[in-house]
Amino acid sequence: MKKLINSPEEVVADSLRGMQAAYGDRLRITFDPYCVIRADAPVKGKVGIVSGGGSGHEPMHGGFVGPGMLDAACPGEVFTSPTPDQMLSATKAVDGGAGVLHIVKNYTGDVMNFEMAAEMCEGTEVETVLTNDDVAVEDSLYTAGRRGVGVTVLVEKICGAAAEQRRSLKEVAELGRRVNDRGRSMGMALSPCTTPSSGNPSFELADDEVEIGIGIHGEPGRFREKIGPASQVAERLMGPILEDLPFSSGDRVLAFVNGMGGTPLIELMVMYAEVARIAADHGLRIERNLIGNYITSLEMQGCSITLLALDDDMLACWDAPVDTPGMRWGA
Amino acid sequence: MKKLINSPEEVVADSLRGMQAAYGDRLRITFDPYCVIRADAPVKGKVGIVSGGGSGHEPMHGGFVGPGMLDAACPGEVFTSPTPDQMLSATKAVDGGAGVLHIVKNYTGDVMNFEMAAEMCEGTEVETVLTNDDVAVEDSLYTAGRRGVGVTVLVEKICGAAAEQRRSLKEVAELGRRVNDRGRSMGMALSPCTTPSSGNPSFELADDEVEIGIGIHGEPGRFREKIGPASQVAERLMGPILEDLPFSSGDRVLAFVNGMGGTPLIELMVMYAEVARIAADHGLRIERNLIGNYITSLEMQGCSITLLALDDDMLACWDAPVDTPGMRWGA
Amino acid sequence: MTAVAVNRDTTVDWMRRFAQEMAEHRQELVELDTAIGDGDHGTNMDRGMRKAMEKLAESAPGDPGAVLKTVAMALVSSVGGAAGPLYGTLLLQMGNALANRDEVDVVTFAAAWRRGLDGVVARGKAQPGDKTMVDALTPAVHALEQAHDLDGGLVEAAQAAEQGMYATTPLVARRGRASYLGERSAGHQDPGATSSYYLLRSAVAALAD
Amino acid sequence: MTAVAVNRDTTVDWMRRFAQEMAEHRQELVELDTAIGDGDHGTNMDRGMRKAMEKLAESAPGDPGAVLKTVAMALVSSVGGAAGPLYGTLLLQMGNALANRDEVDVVTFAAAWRRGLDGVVARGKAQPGDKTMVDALTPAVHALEQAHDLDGGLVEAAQAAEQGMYATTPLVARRGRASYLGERSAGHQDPGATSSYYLLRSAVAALAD
Ligand SMILES: Nc1ncnc2c1ncn2[C@@H]1O[C@H](COP(=O)(O)OP(=O)(O)O)[C@@H](O)[C@H]1O
Ligand SMILES: Nc1ncnc2c1ncn2[C@@H]1O[C@H](COP(=O)(O)OP(=O)(O)O)[C@@H](O)[C@H]1O
Ligand SMILES: [Mg+2]
Ligand SMILES: [Mg+2]
Ligand SMILES: [Mg+2]
Ligand SMILES: [Mg+2]
Repeated sequence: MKKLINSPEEVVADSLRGMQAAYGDRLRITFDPYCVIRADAPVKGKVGIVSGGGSGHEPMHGGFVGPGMLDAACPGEVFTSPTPDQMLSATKAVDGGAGVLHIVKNYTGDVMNFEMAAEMCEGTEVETVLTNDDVAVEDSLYTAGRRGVGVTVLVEKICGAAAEQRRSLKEVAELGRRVNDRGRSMGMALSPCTTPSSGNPSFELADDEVEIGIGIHGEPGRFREKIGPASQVAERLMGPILEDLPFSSGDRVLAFVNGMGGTPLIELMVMYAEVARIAADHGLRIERNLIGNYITSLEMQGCSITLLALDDDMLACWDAPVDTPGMRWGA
Repeated sequence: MKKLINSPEEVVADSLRGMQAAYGDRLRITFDPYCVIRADAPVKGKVGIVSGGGSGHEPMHGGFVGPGMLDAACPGEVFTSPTPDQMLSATKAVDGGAGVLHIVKNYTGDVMNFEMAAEMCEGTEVETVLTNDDVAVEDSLYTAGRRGVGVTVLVEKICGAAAEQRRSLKEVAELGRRVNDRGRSMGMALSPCTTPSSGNPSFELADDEVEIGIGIHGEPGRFREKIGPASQVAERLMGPILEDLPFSSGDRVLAFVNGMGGTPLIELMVMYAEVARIAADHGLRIERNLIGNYITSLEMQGCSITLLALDDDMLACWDAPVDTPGMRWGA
Repeated sequence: MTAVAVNRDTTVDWMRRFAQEMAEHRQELVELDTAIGDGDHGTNMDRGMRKAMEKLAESAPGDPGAVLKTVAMALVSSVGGAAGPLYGTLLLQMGNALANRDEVDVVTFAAAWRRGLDGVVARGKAQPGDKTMVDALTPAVHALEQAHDLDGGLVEAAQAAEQGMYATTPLVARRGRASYLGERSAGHQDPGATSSYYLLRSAVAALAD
Repeated sequence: MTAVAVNRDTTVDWMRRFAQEMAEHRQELVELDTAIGDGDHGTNMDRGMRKAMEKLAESAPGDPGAVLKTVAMALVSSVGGAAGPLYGTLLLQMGNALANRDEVDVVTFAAAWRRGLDGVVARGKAQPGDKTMVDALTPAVHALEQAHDLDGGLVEAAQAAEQGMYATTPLVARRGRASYLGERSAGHQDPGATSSYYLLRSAVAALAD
């Protein structure tokens, strides 16, 4: 394992020190417990938006804290969901009197820790949006359900904009749930990743194999196959996504091609060309796009695709200004 | 070799197709020859800014085309400098009557191709800024001289802003040269990269080795050593940078921690914490920072550090709005 | 039988031994979790129990219930993941059941375990057979409830937990991260069931004789 | 001696053979360039000569000078890197020297080579001994200048280029990308010198007999 870290134990704290040094004018970083908070929080009368999850998915979530997106993020250890005391502390720090929205990715650990936190948040109205957009996972009573992946970034951006408009907690939460309902994702990997603490790759892949349907913690996917051209990879991911919602001809969509952390941008651009082609074949109108590393798995090579069926409200919220280290426009 | 591409021959064309699909409203992409051009070029009365170089360093340069930065970029094949006809075509496309600045990284191929292009650009006044900020290379009559690396991104941003203010070609070029003179960089790699056409890693590193002083095409560095903590890596890079200019106590600097393409952001944040510490030890005031993948080497893991000794003019130009796929603020 | 019983000091000793087990078996738990999860269970539990031992040293709680609650809160605020809330709930509910009690007998201790297990099930919604820590804890609590004395009961409970742990191997996971694997989760022992067995084993070492 | 000489058809044949050499030795040149450069020399030259053959087919130039200029322009606009401008300049200047000439004799041909080499040196500023294509071209042009007939001259030029190519191995690079390696560039044969040898070898096959 070769990594630019000081020690596996210190990687989260050190990276937060880096964020403090880099963005200390805009973000307040606390270390006990770990929280990344908008410097001007709480914003009076605004719904506070708190997200969180294991580290190793940067820029998500800490990189999305700032005007127009999150009020606070709670980073856990690498690939380990954060703890209730973090969420409690973040929730209290961003409570501007209009309630606080928790954005939670559907993983057992995240769900339980956020649940405990919500139970502890007396005096603050809390609503939760659970993201579960990963079509690679069978959604049934006999599993932990679908994982929350790429759509989480879109929910954070869109709810962030709605909260800036001073919409009510209920409205922001409903919008977030609608985004989750209308978004679908699927990912794939060319290579595994290695958490600093384990020191070993999360799985093994042959030199010519890819894993289709992978999760963002190196969870295995639907199947493995010999690597084909980008056009084939795009079809493997777009097929299940398009079937699942289903998306239909004429739909306006946001297309999000996400890198898993170790994929060069030139490859993401090649993938986007294929996604645009397949979307056009299905009669979809790509109104907006997002291409880059936004929800990653350490140094994993691969990508995920997210499609969101947009409505006017989502579109306007997407376009609204955002000013965070990881996503910035109009500001 | 596992890559998200259709074929080694088509990777540059396919990625440009992706850019066209994604940013076709803002960028004009030509395929014969390859150019990425601001949709509203030429901007009348504004100095046109053209950069270019081999592909594989994304988002540089195509991702930096747009208001406030480049007017056009010429992407070569992967790690191969572009050809004079591309630069000629780009230069003509962005000539708004105030002349055109060529930003050229100091590599034999880039220099010669841009030279030939400049010789062919009859009717357009052309100035050239050569970047050569890589302190890892001995600068002597008996080498090709220092390589242009991280400072190139800063020159492009700062000259882009100066050109938007309608400064003259000479002024923009002088500012660009001053940025290059006052900027220094050094990079390192944890792992090599593989060009699509060769299919083999650019070099081999043992499981516990890093290469210090690497170039952005996998050119070998100053030395190899066993990997140490991030604090040590940062010292290896900051030492030669700080000595070279030299930077002195009280200087205001821009600190740029760049990922080589395959490095997770969490590691760049850890590196930034170390850079900030070392800078503070030297009495430098970090006024601005840039952290992320901006000048990459395909999927190489590693990072580079660039320090720029800022003056007021550079600072103002840095802060000016920029609206490109790869760098965006104030717009 | 002997002088060992569930009191303040033996409960602290139990937690100390559990912390030691988590440190020693950290890598084993990481490997089990790498096979069907995300490879952090050993690191999580080790980090949590270290923190718990610090907190115990700082706050010196006065009875078994307080000891367990202190550990529970430390786990909740330092483990994260699925194991943090689950072990936190287990020990918190046991601690609540033992609040202000000392020199606890087997009936009371078994009832505390039952309350803890109920908490785990309420929090995680896993049933026996879902391939989770519940598969080690359920038979262990049952054995303790059947026991007439603490020593024998703990030994039987630990044996039941061990069997429950081994029995997770052929199962297909239906809760937690391992459920993403579907059929491919069969053939691997559950990490959480394994750490739960160590919790019982530590109890034997500290509380039985 | 024979009927073969430097005319339109033999010049086209020369370029065709060079294109073939570049295709065949593509991987070898890539490997040489991987050792001391960036691994693209084979791909670059192969891509360029394919493009040149297309252009030759399209435009059917009428004399050796025009053939070489067509190839030069194709190389300049498709090779990139260091080799594009250098081979482009070499062939462009040779083409200029041979403009509107046909059935070229050895003296004229040698002079054309000299002009090409001068162009390469003016463009790239490399001296013999810098470990570049100049190390293969310089002795080759010299041999041609000493020759009394084309056939013998070409054979000797190719031999000289080959020796020049081999002689680059111990050298420390002082130009181009390989110069970044400093002392470590010694022990590797220069890729550009190697492709230059193939250019001479193709000339022998097409123009001598
Ligand atoms: N819903 C659940 N109910 C009971 N136990 C569970 C549940 N989900 C997971 N577990 C237990 O948690 C263990 C994994 O813990 P850990 O690896 O620390 O958390 P995570 O899965 O979040 O990484 C599993 O082996 C399993 O025994
Ligand atoms: N300044 C120079 N003068 C002459 N030849 C040079 C010079 N620089 C490089 N070369 C030649 O170019 C060859 C490399 O070509 P190529 O790999 O295609 O370009 P690049 O180095 O840009 O990748 C070297 O092997 C060397 O022979
Ligand atoms: Mg985990
Ligand atoms: Mg090259
Ligand atoms: Mg786990
Ligand atoms: Mg090369």
